[in-house]
Amino acid sequence: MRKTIAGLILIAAGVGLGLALVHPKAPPTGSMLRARLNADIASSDPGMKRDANTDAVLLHVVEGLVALREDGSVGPMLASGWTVSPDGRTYRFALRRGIRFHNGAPLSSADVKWSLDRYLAPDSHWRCKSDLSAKGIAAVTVINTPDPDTVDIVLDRPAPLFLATLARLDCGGTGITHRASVGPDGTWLYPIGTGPFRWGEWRHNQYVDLVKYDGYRPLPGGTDGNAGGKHALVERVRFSVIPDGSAASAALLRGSLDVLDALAPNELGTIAGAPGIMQDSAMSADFYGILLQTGAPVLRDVRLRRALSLSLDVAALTRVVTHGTGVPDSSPIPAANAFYGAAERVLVKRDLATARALVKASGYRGEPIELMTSHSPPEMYDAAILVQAMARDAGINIQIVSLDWATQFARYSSGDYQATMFGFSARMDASQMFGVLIGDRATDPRKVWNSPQAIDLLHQSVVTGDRAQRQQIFDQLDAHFRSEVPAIVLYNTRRVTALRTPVTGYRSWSAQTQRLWNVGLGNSR
Amino acid sequence: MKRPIHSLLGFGLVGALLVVVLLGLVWLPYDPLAIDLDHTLASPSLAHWLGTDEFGRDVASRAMLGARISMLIAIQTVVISIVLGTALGLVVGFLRGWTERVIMTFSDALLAFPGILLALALVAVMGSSRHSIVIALAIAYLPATVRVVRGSVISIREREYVEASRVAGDSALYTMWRIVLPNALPPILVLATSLFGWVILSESALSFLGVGVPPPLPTWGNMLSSARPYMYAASWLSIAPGLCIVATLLGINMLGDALRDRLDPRDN
Amino acid sequence: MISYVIRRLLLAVPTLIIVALMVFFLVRLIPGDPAQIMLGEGADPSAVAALHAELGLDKPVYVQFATWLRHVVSGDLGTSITTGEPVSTLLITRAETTGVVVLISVGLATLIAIAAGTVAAWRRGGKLDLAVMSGASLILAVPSFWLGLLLLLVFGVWLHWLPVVGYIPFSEDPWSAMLFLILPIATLTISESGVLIRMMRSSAIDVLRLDYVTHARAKGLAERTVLSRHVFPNAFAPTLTLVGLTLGRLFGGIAVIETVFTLPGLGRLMVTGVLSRDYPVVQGCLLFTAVIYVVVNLVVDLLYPLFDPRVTVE
Amino acid sequence: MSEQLLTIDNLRIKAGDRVLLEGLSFAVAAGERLAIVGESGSGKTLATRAIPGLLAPGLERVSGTIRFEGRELTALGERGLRSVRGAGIGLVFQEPMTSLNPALPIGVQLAEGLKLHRGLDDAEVRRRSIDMLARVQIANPEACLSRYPHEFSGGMRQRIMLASVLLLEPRLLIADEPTTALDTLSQREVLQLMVALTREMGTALLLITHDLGLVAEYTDRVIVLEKGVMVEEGETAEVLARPKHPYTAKLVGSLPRKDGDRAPIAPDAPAILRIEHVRVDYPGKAGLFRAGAPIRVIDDVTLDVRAGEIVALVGASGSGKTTLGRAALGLKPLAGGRILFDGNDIARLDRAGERAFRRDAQLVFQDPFSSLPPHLRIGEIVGAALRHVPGLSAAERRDRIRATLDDVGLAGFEDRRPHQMSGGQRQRVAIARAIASEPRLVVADEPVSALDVTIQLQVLTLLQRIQRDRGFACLFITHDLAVVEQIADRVIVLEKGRIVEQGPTDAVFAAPSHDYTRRLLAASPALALTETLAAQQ
Repeated sequence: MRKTIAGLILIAAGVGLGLALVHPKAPPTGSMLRARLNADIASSDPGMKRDANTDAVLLHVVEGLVALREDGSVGPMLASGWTVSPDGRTYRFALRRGIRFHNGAPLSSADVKWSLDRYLAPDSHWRCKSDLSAKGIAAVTVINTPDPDTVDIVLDRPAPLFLATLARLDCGGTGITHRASVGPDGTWLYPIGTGPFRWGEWRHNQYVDLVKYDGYRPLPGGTDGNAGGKHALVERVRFSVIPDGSAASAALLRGSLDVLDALAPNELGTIAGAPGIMQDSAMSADFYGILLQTGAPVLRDVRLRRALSLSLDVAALTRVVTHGTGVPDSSPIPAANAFYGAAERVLVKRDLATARALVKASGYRGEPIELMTSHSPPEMYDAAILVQAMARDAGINIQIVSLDWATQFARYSSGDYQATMFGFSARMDASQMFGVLIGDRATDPRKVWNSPQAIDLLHQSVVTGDRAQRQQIFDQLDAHFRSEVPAIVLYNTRRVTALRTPVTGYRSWSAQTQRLWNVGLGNSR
Repeated sequence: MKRPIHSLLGFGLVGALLVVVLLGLVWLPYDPLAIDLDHTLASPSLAHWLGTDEFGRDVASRAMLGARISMLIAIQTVVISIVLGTALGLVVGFLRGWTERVIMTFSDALLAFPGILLALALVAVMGSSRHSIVIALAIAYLPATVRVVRGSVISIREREYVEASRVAGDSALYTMWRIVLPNALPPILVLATSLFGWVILSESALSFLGVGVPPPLPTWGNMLSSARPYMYAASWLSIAPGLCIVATLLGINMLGDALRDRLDPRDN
Repeated sequence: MISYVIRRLLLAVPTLIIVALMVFFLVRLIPGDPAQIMLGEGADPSAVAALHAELGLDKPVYVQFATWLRHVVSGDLGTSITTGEPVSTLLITRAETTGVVVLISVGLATLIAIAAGTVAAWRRGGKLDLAVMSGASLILAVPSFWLGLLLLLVFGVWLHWLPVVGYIPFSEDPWSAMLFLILPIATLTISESGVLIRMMRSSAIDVLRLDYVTHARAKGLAERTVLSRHVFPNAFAPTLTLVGLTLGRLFGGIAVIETVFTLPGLGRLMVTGVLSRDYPVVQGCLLFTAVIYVVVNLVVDLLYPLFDPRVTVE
Repeated sequence: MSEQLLTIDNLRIKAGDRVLLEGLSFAVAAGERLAIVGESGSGKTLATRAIPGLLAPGLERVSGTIRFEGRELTALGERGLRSVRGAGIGLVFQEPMTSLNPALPIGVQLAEGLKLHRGLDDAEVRRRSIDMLARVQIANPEACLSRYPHEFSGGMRQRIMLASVLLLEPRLLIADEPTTALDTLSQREVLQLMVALTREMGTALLLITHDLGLVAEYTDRVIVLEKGVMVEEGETAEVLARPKHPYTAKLVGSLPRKDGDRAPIAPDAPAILRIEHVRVDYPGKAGLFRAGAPIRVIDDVTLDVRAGEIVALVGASGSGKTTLGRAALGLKPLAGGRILFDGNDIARLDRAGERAFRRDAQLVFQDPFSSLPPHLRIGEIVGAALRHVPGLSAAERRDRIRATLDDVGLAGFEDRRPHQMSGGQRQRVAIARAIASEPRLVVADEPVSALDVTIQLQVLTLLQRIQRDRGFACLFITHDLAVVEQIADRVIVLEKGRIVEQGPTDAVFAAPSHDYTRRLLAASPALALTETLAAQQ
């Protein structure tokens, strides 16, 4: 019996060791650029099951008819150009010639229609399906393919934001994929697109590898948003999943990473000045701030909301929590946005005297105000601590409710809070930035600002194509926002990317996404 | 064996800790919650012995206040866990039978639950606050306490003086309370000291995973976890609370050893 | 013996069912909605509802439980809500990482504990004993993740000896994998050896008092033979139990270490599962670790007679 | 007598500042059998450990020389000592349960010494091992080699131990209380084997014991130790018959003696305790879905204990006598039969009846160290049963406690705690606790077997006096027939859970009818010695 057990253990150990020795090592070939993701991608299906990481990775593989330019405008991608019918409802796209999918199949209008139909199908989870529906900016009524190089898309009403929507990152750039991306039973396999890199290997929670697509036909010019000329300068790109910020910085310092995008501000100290490390950065078109429930007890009083706003030294707060990278901002329109004008530029200054007076006038007696926050991102946590300390000076008693992100998000989504720290990622259009705040709370509890005037102004901004007119609308909205204080905007972030010195050609972008085309490794390892 | 050096060191460390906690009740170098955005991440100096943190708060003051809060959490958790665990362990170990089977099945199930994950989930359910951390950790450590108490009760139950109590006509409750419990106490006391250390470690691990005591109150655990990003740039931030934890645990464990040596009948 | 194994496994069924029940309801008690989290900040409410229906989250909880249990019994642990991978695949790949780290660490820690503990007991009260016990006490006082960070700082960042991040599956290339695993294994080995050393020392002290040790010496045996043949096997049995408990605990519990070293292990899978409310993953993980816990304890009990023939498994 | 094999001169051993052994000197000739006698704490074990240099850490030999076969052992290094250990001097310990390594098969443990000292090959080692096991009368010695110690009983293990030591053919065998932990029957067998084998091999025997019976029967010469000092030395027969030192006299006088003047119990005295067809089972090993087959420990026992009577319940270990005693007090569930106390079935008592029963029936335990709760004061311990006496005021209770303690010779001990007292004092406390509530029945479970001989006599005498004064009935459980002869009116012999013989003590001792009783009587060295001494006087 004893012998048997001992024997079994020995055998098991032997088999284990044997198995361990059998597998040979497969060395990677060619030059590899190593970048970091702070979480694994959600899927390989563009715009379907997604998050920012997913968008960033997949936009190396797939391309849409149009794409966002560096400045937030829309430029051609798979379409060489387009025309809009006089009624503003029909868009005609001319496809570029000679483009082939990664599997060698030529791109035709039928592929475009197949992809769009798939996005708009009833059972699709496409992120932008609701935008392109009757409830959204306009519904797609029909897609025609008069010839292999032409696509007509007909809408139910004119929509100035139609192209911008197609180009949106969170829509997956409305990337066009070959039908072989889907298996015979309709399940998604992997993306066969037209981008400068083709799909390599996805090791869940470890890495996503993309491989240079030799048959890529670049547009003329250099890096320009998701548009412009794209060249794969390395054989392979590896996005490693490294959730922990400190671990990622350590990896960069150690030389196990080449590109560390979205460096957490509190990691800057670690990276700054380290030998062999450079930085590149761009303002993000996002904003971070405090959402206030205008219907909640205590905060119902606009005087208290104003007092809170006036108690904050936004500039100092921004400097500390973003470690000098962020830009203090008081308007929902981010500094990187084209509509960030003179009115939006004005910062709310700390004014403790007025704040105290307002507090007194509101009859507030130190009732605790719960401020929800989480560690996602870490700066929000720090900002909450500073808001608490600064508001204390004005006699406002804030209690921090620290939650995990999922709980905070659930409570945000159901409007179950008094005040919450919150950030909105980059949306390239100013209407979208206001749109995250404005709406009817009764039907969408996520919205904090249900002023009819604001709702009306927001609607006008969407149906108007004229730039000057829109600027005027946004200035009005901004003024209204500052007097009502349904939220307090604190800052826009700067997206800092740390790079190892061999890396060339990297450009940060306000759209908050890393782009590894046109990026090379100076001296090949 | 007596290790006089160890127990002396234990008393010294725990004594020093108590002095710090008591001193912190009446005096702290700075307001540990006051931010000073002009002096963030200052390295240790005469003005700030242990430097300042990312909001310019005085690390020494925070470590002193943190000592109090960490202690409080540890004491509350240990008391709850030991009291509940002792009650359950006593009943289960003394009565045996189906009560034991039911309670031990639950206890085993809890034991099979990774402790830190259980605490994480419980804190997520209850919301992050000092009380939920205490409750979550107390529950996470309950099965271990029940096991230890039960084991000790079962061995005591077989002693002849317990039978003598029955012969004298005592009720089961009386025997449990007056005869078994006092003799089961030594291992429970030793467990309590170990538990104290584990709780401090677990609290810091929970903070590390992002569900510690909410700000602005400092604990050594959340100081350590918020210092993590500055590990390379401002190492004093992680070293101060880290050393506090190490020194406290060292002291407590050595006291526990001294206690164990004293209570160990073999050495008397 | 086989009937014993079967009996033990059957006896574990109630425990496992309780674990399953607890975890199932516990994760659903946590506020937060997996569908919402997945679809992100600006998602359309109708899309959230559709996803709910697709995931079966719109049904009453007891129906969900029954469905899940039925699938589990037929060997299907479901698919992850966030990644869409089968939970069983996730578990196997992640368990490999954790398993390698935990098994090697605990193995090393046990070897260290046997040597250091026996020698300390043998030289009880001497300088060597004092040194060993001081070391063990210090180890017990250091938070493991802090130790990990310090090691990372020293060996990864300052000395550049070892990679700081990254991972190669053990089954793919064990030698390269080891390079990434050295630091986590070192951290875990050190922090787990403290308790084991103390345990080994105290049971070796107990054994050294016993007559058969004196008897062995009275036969004229050398001290080395006395320690290795007469003290070690008997002193090791209680330590073995502790090793079993440690293994069971660590399989689900090295989330913190995995976070420090960014290892794709079970612990991190569970923590991210809880944080993203990925119900099937959390349920699968906990059931898995509970099964491991039961099995490890069973294996320890089966091994026990090797060291203490008085114990029989029947 | 030939040249001296071992000569010890002026051996002193200290533990810290405490002197444990003071100037011990003696010699052992080759082939001689010498006994060292003393009570616990006399230093007799220390002396034997000091000879092969195996003192426990913390103990120190301050002075003295130990010569063995002409070599000075204290001058040998560790290496030199190792060559003497085992090969020259063999050691057998008291506790067979811990003296063999439980993790190694018997064969390995036997072979170790042979390989080390004799350098024999495996086949020869095996042959000799089997041969030696056969000589110590182990059945199937070949199979024994691959078995583990736990598979053997205490007596068997002690034989294996003996085999393992004698295998090396040492010139001196030191046996430290080798049979104290064994029951009467195996005690005799092991000792006889030991004497026979040493005589055959010409090995000298140093027997350490507290049992004068063994000394008388098996040794030539005796040394008496009292608290680390040798008080007497001489030929065994001479020392026992005419002790010179008062301590030796006290030891000899402590042997149980028949008490002639016990008043006979009236034949019509009422039965206070009646055990009828009682059966007690222990649960067997459980299967998967069924409880295991129970093991019967008491099988259909019927007996009476009459008021004022002392009934001895005798049997070897494992005979079930302790279980029966517990069952009589309602402490073990019965598998059959019933127990009547005062004519009432104790399983069917109401609350008040239960309380009265607990007051009227008490128990004295064997081990005074584990039977007193260590955290309570003596007063509280003695007063435990009094808490349940109705209508007793606190003052009355204190008085009763004081009076009871007076009665057992512990006046003024109320506030002490058990650990501050000696074993004999503790056993007096245990007796006080049992009699405080003025019970009508006391079950005494081996009440003196854990005590030193001189204390045994005191406690036994005390118990006897109190019983006579208070007149309670007593069920006296023991394995020691000398004690039975001293105090019991009636004796009941139990073997494997069944009564094999019962009757008046004199009658049973004079003419045992059952074979088991006869073997018990024959194996009792103390009884033999008592009779020898009585005959000499």
